Parts: sequence; C-alpha cells; structure tokens
Amino acid sequence: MIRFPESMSAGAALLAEIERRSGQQVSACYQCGRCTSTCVAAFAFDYPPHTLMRLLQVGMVREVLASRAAQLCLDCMTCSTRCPMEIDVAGVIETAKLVADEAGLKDTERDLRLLRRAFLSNVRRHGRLHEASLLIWFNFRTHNFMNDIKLVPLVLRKKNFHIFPPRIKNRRQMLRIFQEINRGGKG
Amino acid sequence: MSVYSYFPGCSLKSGATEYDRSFRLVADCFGIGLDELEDWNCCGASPAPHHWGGDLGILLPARNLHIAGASHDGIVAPCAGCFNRLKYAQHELSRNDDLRRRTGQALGQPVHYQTDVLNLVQLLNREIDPEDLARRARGRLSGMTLGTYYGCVLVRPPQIVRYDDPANPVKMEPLLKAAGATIPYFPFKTECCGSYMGLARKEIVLRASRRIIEVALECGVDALVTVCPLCYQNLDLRQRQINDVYGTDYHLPVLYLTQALGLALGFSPEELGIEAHAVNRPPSAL
Amino acid sequence: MTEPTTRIIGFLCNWCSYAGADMAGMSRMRQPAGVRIIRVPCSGRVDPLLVLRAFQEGADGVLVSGCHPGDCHYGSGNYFARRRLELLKRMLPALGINPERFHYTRVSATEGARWAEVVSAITERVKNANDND
Amino acid sequence: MIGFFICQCGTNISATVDTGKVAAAAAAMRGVAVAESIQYTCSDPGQATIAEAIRGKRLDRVVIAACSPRMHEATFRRALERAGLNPFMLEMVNIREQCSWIHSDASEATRKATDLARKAVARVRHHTPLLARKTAAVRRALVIGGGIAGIQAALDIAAAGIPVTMVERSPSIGGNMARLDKTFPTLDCSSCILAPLMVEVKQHENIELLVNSEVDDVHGYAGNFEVDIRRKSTCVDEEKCTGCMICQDKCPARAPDDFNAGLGSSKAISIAFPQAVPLIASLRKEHCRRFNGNKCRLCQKLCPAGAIDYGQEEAVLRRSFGAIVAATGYDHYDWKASYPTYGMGMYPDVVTSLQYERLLSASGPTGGRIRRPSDGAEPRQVVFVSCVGSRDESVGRPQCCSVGCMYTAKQAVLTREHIPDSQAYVFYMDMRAGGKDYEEFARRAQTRYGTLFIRGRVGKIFPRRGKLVVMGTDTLAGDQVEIEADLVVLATGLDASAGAGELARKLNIACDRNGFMTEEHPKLRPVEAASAGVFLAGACQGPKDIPATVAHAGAAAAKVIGMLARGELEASPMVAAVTESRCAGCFKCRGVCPFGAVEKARLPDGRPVARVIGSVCRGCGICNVACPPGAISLNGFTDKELIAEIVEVLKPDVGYRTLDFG
Ligand SMILES: Cc1cc2nc3c(=O)[nH]c(=O)nc-3n(C[C@H](O)[C@H](O)[C@H](O)COP(=O)(O)OP(=O)(O)OC[C@H]3O[C@@H](n4cnc5c(N)ncnc54)[C@H](O)[C@@H]3O)c2cc1C
Ligand SMILES: Cc1cc2nc3c(=O)[nH]c(=O)nc-3n(C[C@H](O)[C@H](O)[C@H](O)COP(=O)(O)OP(=O)(O)OC[C@H]3O[C@@H](n4cnc5c(N)ncnc54)[C@H](O)[C@@H]3O)c2cc1C
Ligand code: SF4
Ligand code: SF4
Ligand code: SF4
Ligand code: SF4
Ligand code: SF4
Ligand code: SF4
Ligand code: SF4
Ligand code: SF4
Repeated sequence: MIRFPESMSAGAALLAEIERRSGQQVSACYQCGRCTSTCVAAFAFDYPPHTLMRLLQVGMVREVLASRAAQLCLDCMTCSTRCPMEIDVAGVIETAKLVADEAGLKDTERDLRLLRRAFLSNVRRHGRLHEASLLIWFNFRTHNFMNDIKLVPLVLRKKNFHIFPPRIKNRRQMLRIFQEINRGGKG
Repeated sequence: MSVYSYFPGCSLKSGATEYDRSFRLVADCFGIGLDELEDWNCCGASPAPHHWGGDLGILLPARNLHIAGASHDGIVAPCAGCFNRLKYAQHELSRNDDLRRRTGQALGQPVHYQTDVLNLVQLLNREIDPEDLARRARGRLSGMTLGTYYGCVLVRPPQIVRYDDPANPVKMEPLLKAAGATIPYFPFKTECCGSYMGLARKEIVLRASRRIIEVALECGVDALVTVCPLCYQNLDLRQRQINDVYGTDYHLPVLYLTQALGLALGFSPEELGIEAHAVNRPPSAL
Repeated sequence: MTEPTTRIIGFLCNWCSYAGADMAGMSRMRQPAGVRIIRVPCSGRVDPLLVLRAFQEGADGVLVSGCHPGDCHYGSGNYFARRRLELLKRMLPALGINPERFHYTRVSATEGARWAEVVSAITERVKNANDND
Repeated sequence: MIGFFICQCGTNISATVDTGKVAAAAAAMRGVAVAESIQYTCSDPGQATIAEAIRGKRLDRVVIAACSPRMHEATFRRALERAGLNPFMLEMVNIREQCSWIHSDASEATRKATDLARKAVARVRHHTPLLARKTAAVRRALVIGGGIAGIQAALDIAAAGIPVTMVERSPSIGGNMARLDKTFPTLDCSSCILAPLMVEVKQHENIELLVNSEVDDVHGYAGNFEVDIRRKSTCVDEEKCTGCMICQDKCPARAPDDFNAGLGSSKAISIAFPQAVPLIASLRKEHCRRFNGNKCRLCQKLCPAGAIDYGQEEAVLRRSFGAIVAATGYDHYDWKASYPTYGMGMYPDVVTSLQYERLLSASGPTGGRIRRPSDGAEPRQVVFVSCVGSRDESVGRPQCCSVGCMYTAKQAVLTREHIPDSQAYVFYMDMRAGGKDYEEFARRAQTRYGTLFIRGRVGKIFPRRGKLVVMGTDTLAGDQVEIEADLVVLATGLDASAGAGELARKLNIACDRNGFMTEEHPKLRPVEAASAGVFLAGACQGPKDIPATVAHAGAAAAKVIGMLARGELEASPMVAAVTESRCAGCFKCRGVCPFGAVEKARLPDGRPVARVIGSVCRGCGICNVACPPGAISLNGFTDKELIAEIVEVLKPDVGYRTLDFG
C-alpha cells in the first residue's frame, strides 16, 4: 500500500537528486504509456517505463533504484524521443541506475553489472576493447560456456581479425583517466 | 583534398574489419583522405556512461577529441556508437567547467575538444556529389531494394547529435538512390535492435532484431543497410540465433553503407568483406 | 500616536486591485493607515512621471498595483505597466531614491487578503528603507 | 462652487471617522460652498439633500465621501443629472471600504479621511463636463464563415430584422458539420438537422449570401465598418446555373475531392456536395484542361443554362456594416509530418477522423458502407487513436481538442452499427465527456456496443501482411499492447482555420498561441472580441462541439442585435482625446493602443495628427502615458487631475515624515 504523505517524503530527497542530475521534471509525466509502447526491452522489465515514472512520482524511489528495469534499460532513447511531454525518460532511468550504484544496491542483474565492469577493466588495461577475450571471460564468470560460441567462427572469417588484444601506447594516461573518475567520487 | 582524422574505434579493428576496409575503399574513390588517429582509445561504448557517476563516458572519448586536435577537417567516426560518444563528450565539455578541468587534469594539459565530429553518413554527404556517384555507379545496386536502418545512437538524442530527423532520418537515402538502389519507406529504421544486450540478455536482442528483419521483409527489401557495427552484429551475426529461437527462416543480408556503395562502385563482395558475413548469400541482383 | 505615519501613494487599477482593496475593506481587514489610494482605469495609465512626482511631493513610498498577467481588462495594459515601471525602478537609484520605496505588484478583485498583506509588507519595507545605503 | 457631502452610513463610517470634523475641514477648503454630513447619502432623503444644495447654492461640482465608487458612483451621477448638473462633475471619496472598515484608530482614520477629501476637492476642480457621444450605426451585420456557427448567428440576427451579409470562402455553406455523419450524443443525422438551416439562409430575405468570397480589407470602427469583399472567379454565372450537374458529369478533368477529405475524387467543375447551398457549380481553374493549355470547352458546350463564362473576373464589393461576426471555424490538423511513427500518410488504411466520417456517411464516397481505402474491403478490427496532435508537447500542441473523445466514442458506436461483427478499440488518455448526456453516451459505447477502451497512447503503426500493427500500452494493465487492425482512425486535433490569423489582423483582434481568435474575457465576455463591434461565434474562438457552437453563435447574435437595435451607439465619454495643436504626429499612441482606437488624420494644412475614434476607445489610458508631447489625454483621468490628487494628498502636515531629497 502506498501511504501518503509518508511515501512522498521518504522518497523526496532521492527524487530531487534524480531530477537534478537528469534535468527532468518527473511530475510532468501524465502516464500516457507511450514510452512503454515501443520499448524493446520492456518485456523483460519488472516495471515498464511508464510505471517507473509513476513510482518516482509517488515517492517509491527505492523500488525504481532496485528494479531490474533500471539495469536492463538499453538507453536507446526511443522512449525519450516519443514522449509527448518531452521527458527524457531514458535519462531519468539512466540516472536512477547511477544513483542505485552509488547507493550500493547491487543485487539486481548481477551478470549485466559484471559485464559492464569487465568491459571497462578491459578498456582500463588495454585502452581498447577486445571482444573475444571479453566473451570468454564473461562466459566463465557466468558459467555459461557455450554462450555465443557459435559466433566465434563467423567472426574469425573476417580478415585482419585480431586474436590478441590490441593495446594503446599511452596507458599511463588511461590509468589517470580512471583515477580521475575515482577521485571524482563514487567509483 | 579534405583530410579527416579517422577514429575507427574498437569494432572496426575487430568484429567489423570489413567496415573499415570498405570505408577506406570508398573514401579512396572519392579522394577523401583518412588519417588514423594516433594512439586512440576505446570511446567507452555503452557501459562507460553507466558507471562511476557517468563521467567516464565523457573522459574516454575526450582523450580522442584531444588527440585529434585541430589538425584536420574534422574527426570521422564510422561507428554510430563512437560518434554518439564523441558528440556527447563534446556537448558536456562545452557546458561543464568542472568536467573540463578534470579532463585536463587527467590528460596533463587543457583539453582540446572543439574538433568537428562527423559520422560516416555526414562525411559522405559532405564529400560525395550524388550526381558524381550516379555517374560512377556501375549498376550493381540497381534493381535492388534496400532498407536504410539508422538505429538509435546515430540520431539520438537529437539535441546532442544534431543530425537528421530523429523520428524519420533520411540522410543515407540520396547516396543509395544515386548508387541505383530503390529505397522503400521502412518504418523500423530507428527502432532499437537490442544494443549491447547480446551477451548477457540475449532474448532482448533476438526479439528486437527479429522485429526489424520481419518488418524489413514486409517492406520488400533485399538487404538492410546500416552504419553501426553493433546493429550489424545483432542483425546479421545473430540472424541464425533468431531463426533458432523463433522458428523462422530469415536470410536477410545486412550491409554496411560503405559496402553497398562499394558494390555500386564496382568492388567485388570479396573485396568488401561481404562474403564473410553470416548471411553471405548475395542478394539476388548482385 | 507615537510613530509618524508612513505615507504611501498607491496607484490601483479600477478593475482588479482597487476592487481587491474594497474587498479587503468588506472583510474588515486591518491595514496600516498610511496608504493613499489613487484610482486609475488601468495600471497602463500610470505614467512613471506621476510616480516621480509623488516622490517629489514627499511620498515615503509608491505602490502600483494592477491585474495579474492575462487578467487585464484591457488585454495588455499591465504588460505596458510592467515594462515602463521596471525601467523606472532601475533608474531610481540614479535619482537618489531608494528602490525599496517603490513597488509594483498584482492583486486581483477577489484577493482582499492579499491586498491587506501587500499593504502591510510594503509599509514595513518602506519604513525600513534606509536611504543612506 | 463645490458641494462636499460626507456620509455616515449609519455607523459604518461614523463609528471610526468623525464625519463632522471632516466636513468642517472641507468647509475651509478653497471653492467649497457647502459641506454637510448625511446619515445615509444614497437613500432618497440623502439624494434630495444633495439635489437641493445643487440648486440652492448653484453648485457646479460635487464631492461625496462615502462608500467605494464601485458601489454608488453611478447612483450619484444620476442624482447630479436629475438636479441639472453634468453627471461627470462628481468625485467620490472612498472612506468606507478603504478607511472606516480597515482602521480602528479614530483619529488616524479621521485624518486619512480628511486627506482624501482634500485630494478629491482638488481633483474635482479640474473636472469638465463630459457628454456621452452617440454615433449612428449602420444597421447591417457581416458574418464571416458559413458553418453552423455562422448560419446560426446570421439567422438569429436576420430574425431580429437586421440585414446580414454572409461571406463564405468555399463554394457552399455548411462548414465541417455538413461533412459529419451522425452527431453525438443523440446520433441524429448531421445533414438532416443542418440542411434546413442552410436552405433558410439562402432564402431569408434579410440575408445576402456570398459564397466563393473572402474578406479583403476592413476599415472603420464599431458601427461603421467599411469592408471589401473579394468574390473569386468560378467561371459560373450564379444567377444562371440551375445545379443540374451535367457539367460535372461530363467534365473529363479529375480534381481532388475536398468535401470528402481527399477520399475519392471530383471534377474540375463540380458542385461541392449534393446538398450544397447554393446549389451551383464552380470551376477550379488549376485543374481544368482549358486553363492548362488544352482545348476542352465541354462544360460550356453542354451547359443547358449557358452559365459558363470562362472570362469571369474577380470582383471586389464594398459594403458597410455596423457589426462583424467572425465564424471561421476550424481546420483539421495535418498530422503527417509530425507523426512519422504513424506512417506519415504512407499507409492508405490509416485515415483521419474526418475521413472516417465520410466513410460512414451515406453521402460519402462509399455510400455509407465502411470500406478500407486500400482494397475496398470491409474492416473487422478498427483501432481508434485519440489525441493525435493534441495534448502533445513534443509536436508543440499542448491543447485538448475537446471533441475527440466524444466523436471517437460516436465513431466506435457507428462502426458496430454498420458492421455488427466488428470490434472497435479506442486508445485514449482520459475520457473527456463533460457535456449533458455525454458520459452516459461514452459508457454505452463500452457496454452496449462492446467498444474496448484502452488507456494509453499509441507508439507505432506499421504494416504486416495486409494489416496494420498498432503498438501501444495499456497503462491500466501495465503492459504493452499490439493489435492487428484492418483500419486505423486517428482523432486528429483541431486547428484554427487557415488564414484565421490574417483575418484577425484585418479585424484588429488577437489570436491565442494556438491560433484561435481571442475573446475579451474567458468567462464573462466569451463572444466579444477585443475590438468593439467584432464578435466571435463557434470554433474560431476555440474547439467546440455543435451544441456549444450553436449557443456561442446565438450569444454573438444577441450582442449584435443589442448593439444595432437602437441604430446608434452610445460611447462612454471617459475616452482619450487629442489636443491637435500639440500632437507631433509620431503615432506612438497608435502603436500602443490595444484596440486600434487611434487613427491617422490630417489637419487642413496637411499636418498628420492622431485622432481617437470615440466609439472604439475603451479608456485604458495607455496612450496617455506613451505620448511624448502630452497631446493625448484620457478624459476623467487627465494628468492634471492625477497630479492634483498627488500634490494635495501629500500636503505636509504635522507628524508626517517627509523624504529629504538631497
Ligand atoms: C471528426 C469530427 C467529428 C465531429 N462530430 C461531432 C458530433 O458528432 N457532434 C458534435 O456536436 N460536434 C462534432 N464535431 C465538432 C463540429 O464539427 C464543430 O462543433 C462544428 O463544426 C463547428 O462549427 P463552426 O461553424 O464553428 O466551424 P466550421 O464548421 O469549421 O465552419 C467554418 C466555416 O467558415 C468558412 N471559413 C473559414 N475561414 C473563412 C474565411 N477566412 N472567410 C470566409 N469563410 C471562411 C469555412 O469554409 C467553413 O464553412 C466533430 C468534429 C470533428 C472533427
Ligand atoms: C465547487 C464548484 C466550483 C466551481 N468553480 C468554477 C470555476 O472555477 N470556473 C468556472 O467557470 N465555473 C465554476 N463552477 C461552475 C459555476 O459555478 C457555474 O457555471 C455557474 O455558477 C452557473 O451559473 P448559473 O447562473 O447558471 O446558476 P447558479 O449560480 O446556480 O444561479 C441560479 C440562481 O437562481 C436562483 N434560483 C433557483 N431556482 C429558483 C427559482 N425557482 N426561482 C427563483 N430563483 C431561483 C438561485 O437561488 C440562484 O441564485 C464551479 C462549480 C462548483 C460546484
Ligand atoms: S531507453 Fe530504456 S526504457 Fe527507453 S525505450 Fe530504450 S530500453 Fe526502453
Ligand atoms: S511517454 Fe512520457 S508522459 Fe507518457 S508515460 Fe512515458 S514518460 Fe510519461
Ligand atoms: S452612500 Fe454608501 S456609504 Fe453612504 S449610506 Fe449609501 S452605502 Fe452607505
Ligand atoms: S453550370 Fe450549367 S451544367 Fe453546370 S450545374 Fe450549372 S446549369 Fe448545370
Ligand atoms: S473546360 Fe473541360 S476540363 Fe475545364 S471544367 Fe469544363 S469540362 Fe472540365
Ligand atoms: S478531447 Fe479527447 S481526444 Fe481530443 S485531445 Fe482531448 S482527450 Fe484527446
Ligand atoms: S503620441 Fe501624442 S504626439 Fe504622437 S501621434 Fe499620438 S497624440 Fe500625437
Ligand atoms: S485610452 Fe486606451 S483605448 Fe483609448 S485610445 Fe488610448 S490606448 Fe486606445
């Protein structure tokens, strides 16, 4: 049950933070559902995009932060370009995702978080991404060894395909960038 | 001759080498100089902006902008994702003093970020005169019906990428038409293909990409044309997975724009790397 | 009477603010006694020169009150008033008049309570306006 | 000689203000011949006291300190008039609402009342007698637009015996209502109730009907408008044409069918629709072969009435009117460019609500059978999409179309009536059914006619195997929705009619941000435009359904009748006036006047000066402030009067703190 005004005041600070960082006004949403209508990932969400907006409006911000939807959103911005109220829905969800990370809510969609982290540590180490090693690493972590393995020969057909990770030269600078980000806060 | 800083990005050096190759071939034909960016790094793709407060998604591409400096006529990023990240970084750097300062700190010197950032379609629109292209096209595309697939990040968010109509982009069309192809109205040209979920949440990608292929076939296209390696990967490399899951029997070729133009200019499918695609059965008219 | 009265000239438009002041009276809302109201058809009739004249003649403060945006009986009168009076307000310091002594506000015909508040608040501010700043 | 009367209002005033003391102070003021305190001034004895004093002491000015002038100024003006004085030689002092009722300290209230009395006495010295001027008004009204609004207004005005000219730009009157099939909430047939009224307009002895005509230019002012009306060339002699339609049948040149909203096609020479009024043909040159370099003259050869005249020229008529009613209605929002996700018009089976009305109508291109435009098949699944181009900030249209919900419910009902085994789906955001019996109607659509209402917007429409897939959301169920439709109907929003802004400029009236003409007050003056003598009727003022349109039009007619019935207009004398000798001809006044009340005039020596049109000026005084040489001033609120008030009320007195300029 939603209890007003408790729910509103409980979520007020977090909502204000999300609105400030995303630059969006959540109260402008009139629940038309257009964002949801063409979201390609919504079928896998626990709450569809318009419901995320509603939960924020009624102060149930924690539900949004802990939602699978916030993690699964592709940030494809389809919803944002179609919202009749010109709300950057993707931006709101994106911000919720960042706030959730900072709040240490790490239980949902662990695989996805792992993958994103793996990608970035790959970049941190090499400066560039190496798709094959990422795939293998990810499959090991998720114990799903056959995931996409059939694609590998298809990729190997391509000319100039690098078996070994490419590396950039100025890796010191790369590290500094990551250090700077960590210093900037929340890491 | 115009010379551009060329930012290939990770994809064009790994899973999408044929994109890199066909781009160089086409660029050569029209005297477009490409100077690969020295020691470029990954732009951060999708994960970076989702982590560590989001700023990583700006600092990574910022380094590339900085390296590009002002030396050329602009920096071109064929990968739609890279293009988006570069534009985004540029936008944020121009309005956020603190971010600019921090970026400078990480780079060890004040960041240079004002370089003109172009995507591949923009570059070709700028450098290729459609009439010239029509004269040189050897008819390999004529009679072919192509679906232009723009995807998400090439046109969105419109206020940042400032490129084409976000709801109905049309900038690829003049080039392909000049090359002899027929372009029907394709209503799914900006529907998302499922993005980077292929590894972790495959069902999202397969469902989204299947829709795109289904509608494309409904529109009678012989092949889809894209400028994004991720879109390519979801639509072509995973087409067999789609067939497995949905019991369909799709064989819809997916070409990079530069491959399609390359065909018109007389290069062979092998030269353009089309034969290495998952759906490599050439469209009937090839 | 211990304190000298603070005399404020109020230019009020007939349709909204003057009616609002009447409404405050009908509701018997106590107000400081120093305000002297001059009725005008529209705040757009208020010439900045009239405001200056009031200061010249010794007014402690001047208040112009008109309709809310969109409510003007003449459509755009309050818009003209706003433009002219904003300009005036910016010029006041140059004329040696503390801008705290001049106020432009909006009160509708039904906002009796608001009028009473405006009068009290502005009387206070004029009283406290320190011309040596 | 000034008379000063102060009212006790029983104890309303006298309990706080010492009226005797104020009267005594007033008696000492310059020019005051009498000063009296009266118990109830507005009562008959009170008024008699004043009248006596006016006559006995030969007063020429009167000051009354009592309640608010908003209460009794008119009462006392009449009293002055009855006593033989010009009614505008009165000045009131508000010592009740703005003094006795808001103060408790008697000495302070009394001092304030005295201040105010002084200011009024000073002011009244500057009063001059003002005369309410009367101007003759032309007893003829112009109605622009011949939809149901214009028709209703014209008939009402004409019924009062006032001649009307109706100007309609299309070849027939009837407007949008003529294109509707049945109307909510009663489902009566639109043309059955409209057609008799159209015919009545044509036949009414007091109505001059000019179709294929537009207003070119408007000069003058309330009571005396001079209007140029441009009659377009249609190559058909209206007097001769009998409406036999032979020309239309035989004409070889196809042309778009505007009446059927682009469904089907028409001919280069045609009669707009079978019930058209007047029933005459018009030729559209842009589609005619003869006018495009070919030889055809078929219509001329075949016309039994000899009505065809290829050389017919445009004509401009000039008419005089006392009042003008704008009834230009609405146009349908062109949704295509703004909704690429709905196919931008690429799919023939995505139609607009108006096109659907034509598909439903027995007089429509399908003879009242619902058929898909693409293949002529009868649809089973029909999806309605509300709010297309309405309530959508992303296409710059935040407004509600106000009729879409209801006409969509109606169309859903009619769908089931036409095709019993069909299913209608309505995507809606809120069901706006505010009128009488509207909600009940909408519920019946749901219960009796099985319409499925889905609360949510549609995101995309695309074709699949001969059908249209509609992707939307059911926000109540919290899930995505997909419907395979045979036909999709878009409830497109309403725009102001094309050219409404231009016409408004000619009429010197305003349009709102959505392009609709602006009324003077949204509640209390809903049919008056900001320019005197111009009235609004129907959807030109904002989206409206038929009942609201008819009520609005009737109200506009009543205002016109009220204005023109007496044959002359009485203008308040509290208007601006120009002292021509001072006027520099800069026309700053003209630039700021919200009502276009200032015109350019020339003195006999050719010098341009401003002149105020008394019947148009509304007395706001904005011009008074704008005039650099102080040539234009507002009667009753002159600079002199206002300055006298300021100076007098601030006269230094003991105990006052004054500002030290230095
Ligand atoms: C699809 C649809 C269905 C509807 N169904 C219903 C219903 O069932 N029940 C209901 O109550 N309402 C219904 N309505 C609303 C109804 O159509 C309007 O209330 C009504 O038509 C408004 O009448 P009007 O005379 O103000 O405007 P219009 O009907 O638009 O008439 C305006 C007239 O002015 C003419 N004109 C325009 N500009 C000029 C100019 N500059 N000079 C000269 N002439 C000009 C036009 O040619 C036209 O003849 C529906 C509306 C739509 C869109
Ligand atoms: C809570 C509320 C808020 C509203 N807010 C708004 C708003 O913000 N904006 C808006 O536009 N509208 C508003 N309205 C609507 C508005 O009140 C009505 O539109 C308006 O008052 C109707 O006026 P009327 O003269 O028709 O009826 P009424 O105001 O009801 O007047 C009818 C009069 O007739 C008298 N009477 C009745 N029967 C007889 C009889 N047999 N003999 C003699 N006299 C009789 C009554 O005593 C009364 O004085 C609101 C309504 C409500 C209920
Ligand atoms: S950005 Fe996220 S919520 Fe919006 S449409 Fe894409 S996946 Fe769905
Ligand atoms: S599209 Fe916009 S207004 Fe509609 S539900 Fe989504 S966020 Fe809210
Ligand atoms: S004139 Fe006004 S103040 Fe005097 S008795 Fe009448 S109502 Fe009361
Ligand atoms: S123009 Fe002649 S042929 Fe045509 S309808 Fe009129 S009378 Fe008949
Ligand atoms: S001249 Fe011929 S084409 Fe033109 S309207 Fe007459 S019949 Fe039709
Ligand atoms: S009336 Fe209904 S359909 Fe029209 S805009 Fe309003 S809510 Fe939408
Ligand atoms: S502003 Fe004054 S001077 Fe200028 S035209 Fe008007 S009346 Fe004459
Ligand atoms: S008083 Fe107002 S309405 Fe009259 S002429 Fe001046 S500005 Fe126009």
